[in-house]
Amino acid sequence: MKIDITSNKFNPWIQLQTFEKNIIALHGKCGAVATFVGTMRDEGNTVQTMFLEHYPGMTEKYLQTFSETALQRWDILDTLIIHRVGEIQPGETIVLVAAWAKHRDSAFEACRFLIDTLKSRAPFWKRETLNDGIKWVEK
Amino acid sequence: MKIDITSNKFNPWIQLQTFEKNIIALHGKCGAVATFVGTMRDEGNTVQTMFLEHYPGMTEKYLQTFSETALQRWDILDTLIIHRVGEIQPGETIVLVAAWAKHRDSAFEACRFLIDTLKSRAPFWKRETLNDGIKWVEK
Amino acid sequence: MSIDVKFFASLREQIGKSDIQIESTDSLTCAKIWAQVCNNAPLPSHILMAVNKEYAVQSAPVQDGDEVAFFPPVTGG
Amino acid sequence: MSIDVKFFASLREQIGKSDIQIESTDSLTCAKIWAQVCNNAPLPSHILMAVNKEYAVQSAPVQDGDEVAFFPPVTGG
Repeated sequence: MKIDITSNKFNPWIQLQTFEKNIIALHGKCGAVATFVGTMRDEGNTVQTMFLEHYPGMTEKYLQTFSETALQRWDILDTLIIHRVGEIQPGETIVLVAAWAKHRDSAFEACRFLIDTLKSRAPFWKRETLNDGIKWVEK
Repeated sequence: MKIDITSNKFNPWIQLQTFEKNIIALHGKCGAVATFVGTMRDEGNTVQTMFLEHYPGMTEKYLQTFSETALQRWDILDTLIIHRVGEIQPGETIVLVAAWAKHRDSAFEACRFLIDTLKSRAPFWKRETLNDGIKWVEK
Repeated sequence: MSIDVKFFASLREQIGKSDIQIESTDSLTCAKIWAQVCNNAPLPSHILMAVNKEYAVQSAPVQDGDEVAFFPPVTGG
Repeated sequence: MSIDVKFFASLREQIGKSDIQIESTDSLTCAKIWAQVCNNAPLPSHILMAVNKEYAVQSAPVQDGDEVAFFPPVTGG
């Protein structure tokens, strides 16, 4: 189980490769991996950059809780969540979520649960820098 | 849209990285990617290796049809399916399925549809080499 | 007419052949082809069929030059 | 007692502060803290609260030394 909130740009596929290489416990045990990657779209010229704020301490705590809940609720082997904070450019990865399991149902359901609860409950806020000013993204 | 049936060992995360780098149409357009990776588990010493047979021509045709159906049914931008055939060792990747979309619902649903229809309809057959002989996997 | 008949996976091993060419003057269906190739043995209900690489039912008509395949339930992914 | 009050995102910008220390001799709840900090302005229904980094409701009691946060709906992922 890994949770990372980072202000550094990251490539989700390299992160997944590294994670799998390092987690010996997954080797041979895992039959199914479901992943979700969220990316900042390029809305032409309207949105120039985005800023992601979070609540240090609370965000980590909730991502941890979501991961523990997933590990209790589904027959999964491991989870990974990486989320960007700070300034971010169009095309860059915002979030990576992954669940390793023996079978595909648990992998899909746990992965979906993680991204859905992250989006509805984890304290992150997006602020867009538009051509004509700054605007907080509203739900 | 890419479909690949290959007898070569592949790393799913490297394939995803390469695919995304090459498909310029996805850059900035994609907000959500859902992927599924199926791996051969290591069942201790019971299963030594696996052999994957397919129906050349028919398998490709059906994977193509599933991908086209997904692209029609959901608001997705692109799909990728890679499936191993031939001799395969425990821990190796059997299948990779991915769907790129603007939003996460379509990405998840299309990805799930692709792996579910692949598993139920695509003509592939698994044969296991066990300690005490050879056995075709049965549904 | 001439039909190319194929078998896959465990069925291929049971039949002992992957490919058989059959000739016939009758009108044919998948079921009739199975009967002709397997000496009138009943067609097991779990066996799947394809005509020209499209899934087909037992009663599907088969034309001269068609490729007909029989195989067990699929187990990919 | 002494409470550490935090604001995030658009709310932080509206309030103009990210962190306020308040002192009180009364028993406190999230709602009372909001009223005290925001000069009795009503607490907007969409605003979320946390006590010691756990989501809380308006009526949640607050103890000496607690950290209370107010923030708009979350938009991560």
